[in-house]
Amino acid sequence: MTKKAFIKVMLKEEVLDPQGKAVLSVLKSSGYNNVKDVRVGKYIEIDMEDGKSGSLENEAEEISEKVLSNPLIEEFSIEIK
Amino acid sequence: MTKKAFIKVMLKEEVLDPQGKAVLSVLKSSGYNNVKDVRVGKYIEIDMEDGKSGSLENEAEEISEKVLSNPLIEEFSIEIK
Amino acid sequence: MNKTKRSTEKLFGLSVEEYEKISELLGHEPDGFELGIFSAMWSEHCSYKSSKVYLKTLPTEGGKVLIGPGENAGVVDFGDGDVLVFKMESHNHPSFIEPFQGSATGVGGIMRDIFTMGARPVANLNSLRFGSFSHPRTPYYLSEVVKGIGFYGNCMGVPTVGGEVVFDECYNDNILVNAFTIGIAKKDGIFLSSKCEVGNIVVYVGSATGMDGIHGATMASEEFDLKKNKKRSTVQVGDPFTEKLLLEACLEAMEKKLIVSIQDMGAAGLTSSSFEMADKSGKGMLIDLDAIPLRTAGMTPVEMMLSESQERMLIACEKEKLDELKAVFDKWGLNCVKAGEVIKEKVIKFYYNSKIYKTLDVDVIVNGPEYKRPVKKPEYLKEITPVKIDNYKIPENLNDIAVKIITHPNIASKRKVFTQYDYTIGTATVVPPGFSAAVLRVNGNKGFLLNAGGNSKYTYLNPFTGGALAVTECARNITACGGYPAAITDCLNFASPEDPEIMWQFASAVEGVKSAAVKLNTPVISGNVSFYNETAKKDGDKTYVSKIYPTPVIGMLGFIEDVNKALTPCFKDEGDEIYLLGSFKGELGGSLYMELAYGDFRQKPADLNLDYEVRLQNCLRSLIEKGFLKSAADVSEGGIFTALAENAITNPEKILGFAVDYDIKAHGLRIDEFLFSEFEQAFIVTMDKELSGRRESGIAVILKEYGIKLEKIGAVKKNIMKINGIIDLKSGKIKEGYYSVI
Amino acid sequence: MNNKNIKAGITVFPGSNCDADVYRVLNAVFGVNASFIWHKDKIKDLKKYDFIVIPGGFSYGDYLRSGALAARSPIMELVKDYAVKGGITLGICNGFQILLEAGLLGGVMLANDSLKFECKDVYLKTLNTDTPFTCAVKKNSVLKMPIAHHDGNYFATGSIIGGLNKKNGIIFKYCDEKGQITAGSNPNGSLHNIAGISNETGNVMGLMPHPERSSEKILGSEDGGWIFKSMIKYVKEK
Ligand SMILES: Nc1ncnc2c1ncn2[C@@H]1O[C@H](COP(=O)(O)OP(=O)(O)O)[C@@H](O)[C@H]1O
Ligand SMILES: [Mg+2]
Repeated sequence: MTKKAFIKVMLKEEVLDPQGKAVLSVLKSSGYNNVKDVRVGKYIEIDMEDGKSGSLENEAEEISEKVLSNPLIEEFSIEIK
Repeated sequence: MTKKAFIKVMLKEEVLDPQGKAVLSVLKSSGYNNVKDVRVGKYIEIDMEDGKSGSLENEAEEISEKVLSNPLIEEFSIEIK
Repeated sequence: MNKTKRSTEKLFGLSVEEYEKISELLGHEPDGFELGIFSAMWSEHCSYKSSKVYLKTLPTEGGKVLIGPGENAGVVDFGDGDVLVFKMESHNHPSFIEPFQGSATGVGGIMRDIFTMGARPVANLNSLRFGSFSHPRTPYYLSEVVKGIGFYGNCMGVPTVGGEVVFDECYNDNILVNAFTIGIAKKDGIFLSSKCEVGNIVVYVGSATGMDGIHGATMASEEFDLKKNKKRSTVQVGDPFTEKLLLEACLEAMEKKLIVSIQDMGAAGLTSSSFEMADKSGKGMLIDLDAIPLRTAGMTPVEMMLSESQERMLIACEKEKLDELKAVFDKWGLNCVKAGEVIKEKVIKFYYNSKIYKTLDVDVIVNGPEYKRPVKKPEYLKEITPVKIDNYKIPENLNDIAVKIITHPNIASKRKVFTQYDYTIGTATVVPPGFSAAVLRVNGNKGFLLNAGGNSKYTYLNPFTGGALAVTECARNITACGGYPAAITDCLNFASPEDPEIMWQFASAVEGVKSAAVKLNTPVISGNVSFYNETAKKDGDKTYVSKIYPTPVIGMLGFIEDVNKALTPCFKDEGDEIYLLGSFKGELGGSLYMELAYGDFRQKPADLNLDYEVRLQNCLRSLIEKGFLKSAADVSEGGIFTALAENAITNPEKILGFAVDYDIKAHGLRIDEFLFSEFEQAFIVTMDKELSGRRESGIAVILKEYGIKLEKIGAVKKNIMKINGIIDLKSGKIKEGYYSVI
Repeated sequence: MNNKNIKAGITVFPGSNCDADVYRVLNAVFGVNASFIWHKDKIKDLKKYDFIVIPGGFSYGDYLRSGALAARSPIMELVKDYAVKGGITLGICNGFQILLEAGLLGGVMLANDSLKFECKDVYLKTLNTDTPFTCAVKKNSVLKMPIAHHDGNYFATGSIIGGLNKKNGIIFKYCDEKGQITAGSNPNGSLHNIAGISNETGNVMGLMPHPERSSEKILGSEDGGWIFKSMIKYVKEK
């Protein structure tokens, strides 16, 4: 059966997010003054075939940790549907 | 009151996703053979001050459409918490 | 079908007459598939139906030209067994719709044209036109287009070494993105699309086919599901990473002699590549649509045929070599599938669902209409007369105007643009962007020069002069570096050819290009025509059509034997003497000065003397080759003031200035005519003070030989800019302004 | 220069694009016997090479994060093994990013603070001339080299920086023409103006600017050549 893993990768809070900053300044200069902060991350959808039960979660975890994110600066969260 | 808008921006289904394709090929060659497809999008968190009630949703919608996404190739979804 | 009811949309952009012609040729009304193919192949873009008669008049042979127009790109002999392959192409409309992807895929497309020929791309240029600098959308277009170009070229590892960025109101609704690529190949390693042999396997390589770029055609087709459309996108998305792999795979397969013939899939993708390959080879093909790798399941045959998905190629290979070919593409992780066969009969037979789906005659499809459309001299040209300068009072403060000119977005440095392009990759860039022509070395000290540009305002004011000027201006830039202009490619951007006045502009501009190309002996080896650069607009109740100025853009290649002898236009040392080489007319028609000082540039620009131009450039080159000069620069937009100021502030090591005194009375000029008249047939050159003493001997001989005048006008100084006691500015300030506008 | 007895390996990933430049410069300018190592080459180890260069480019299109996907490719296991055993390994630009992502060097590369690709000449102050990559460079000298990258904004935690400082692992910093390390001379926002660092044992270096594009006078600078000359000198004297 095919399942979907949804993985969100965001920069850690203490890491400066230049892209977020740039978006923020664009928004402010466009008059969206109530916008206080912007953070930009990645959203990854993976279609996976479910082999043995339970293994899918582990695998998504492993992929997220080893490939999709850089633990030095990023953190991730996974949802499987 | 400050609220958070979470915006997911993904390429439309039929648009080529070069990033997803490259990640897929690396995952496969790393032995994750049950991975069938990968799509990479953006995830944006916005801190907003809530002015008049209701306006926040509209504003997030407007920002997503005009600034955060390119309606020609991308679609977005919003969650407000 | 009821003819009167047939909407233009239904006709896929074909005219009623064309539709009827097609019905006649087929013997029946075309179905959706046929109509799709015809609409693509008979489109202006693919068939050149309005421009062909004029393009035929261009000089395409001579000099070092090996292959002229007709292939994916032209080929020039570079000696020592090497050839250079280049072309320029427009991607205007896609870039207006989606500037990042549009410009990126424009760059990707032109590079494919080059490596299809067997050449490794070694440099890119681009010519960009945006709306007025103060237009609210301009910053968006500028930043996205530049990002897109950099994204694709940088990832491919091809340096982007030059180009131009121009802002003008006339591009508010139609930006222009023209991309140029040059590649290098072995003389015996050139691949063509015309070499298919009966029995060859037709192979599809590269990315899968998706819904990208399927525009009006399928919109109007019965087969198109409008509800599905919401989710769909027809924008072509570029994947430079895949193209880099495609480049390496193709060159490897070529090196291993696994390819007989090859054609990239550009506009009208599979349709034009298959029909053109078949046509040029005088053969036919079987095409198995079931074999085409699809990104989107369930695409219909016509969608497959019209898709403009990027990073794909069609190859003909010998049967026995198919496996080896597959192995190469497999190494690079790319699709490589057998999609058909070359046959003798000049038809294309399409298979779909394992059955013959359609058979189309190659000649019928390929030999589209050819028009000599009506021409009419534009009304507005009646008002364009030479400047009557006495009607214009000299402004109080010419210093202010000088500053306005040097900080005008069309003059000011484009550094913030070209630093977003990798221009040093390839270890070949000897003179980087930011001067005039780019100089690249190939092996040892041998090199070539590149330049691209054109002036649409002048073309609008005098289409013939504008066309000629685009060529001479590129040549001036190349000659001023010490190079020999060798060949050109042209990208002709115009509004609708169905408007006789536009067609007149086109005809005259091509005539101008032709005249200059003939005189300068720079044959046209490739090019592109982009029509319909116009948009219907509504302003309140009024509707009007916003049209671009006629914009012929030239890309020029020049040669230089020793890149160490290449000259840059910037001043070198304090104390050097400044001279004016050539003639000076001082006509202000069309100049930026007229626009900024009087709000009126609609006057006739000075005529060009092409015979004089050739002598002047040859004279300059001789002086450079003999080592007499330390810098040389042409007098282009912004006039002599701008040329002097740029020469003073673009030296990478120091800030220089100048003190110039010119006897304007003796030359019968007004001071503003001297300062700001543009595109003079003259160069500003500098010489070492000591050296100029030897004028009597070497220099005088050369001047006499070509009949060219050389006048001393001043000296290089430190940090001051003075002209005739009227212009008095500080170099530091000017430099700051020059580099901070864009 | 004849250094034919020195063997250099240049890794090639899908999307590498400075490989040919490094190859040409090592062979044609410095006379080294340099050859390519394709990422899928079936080899056991890299022992036969005197040094390895991971060249710049856009490996795997730099998709996801620059260098991330290449760092996970099998050849990097061999590079890690080589480096851990003391093999001289230089990563240039994208090669630097790959070394970071592979964990051979500490820290990460963020997008330039301009959020733009930046191509221009920069000046580098050499802080440590006691490494295989700088042993021929004169102390405190200022080198001119071009950068060409989108993600050169070096970032690391305090403990990583502390470690680098302790081991003299910060080899190059961006500076002005006169050697002053100023904010104005930082082209990408990198932490402490860092342009090049090494690992604890000093045998692995990552460098953002391109020495291969500045090893010949005709290209405007020969300063990058000092990096290769150092590596050659080091190998010869070893
Ligand atoms: N303005 C022009 N001047 C010279 N040659 C041209 C011009 N426009 C098109 N051509 C030539 O016509 C041929 C077809 O052009 P085009 O359809 O743009 O090629 P492609 O399909 O390879 O992109 C090419 O050989 C091109 O160089
Ligand atoms: Mg082509």
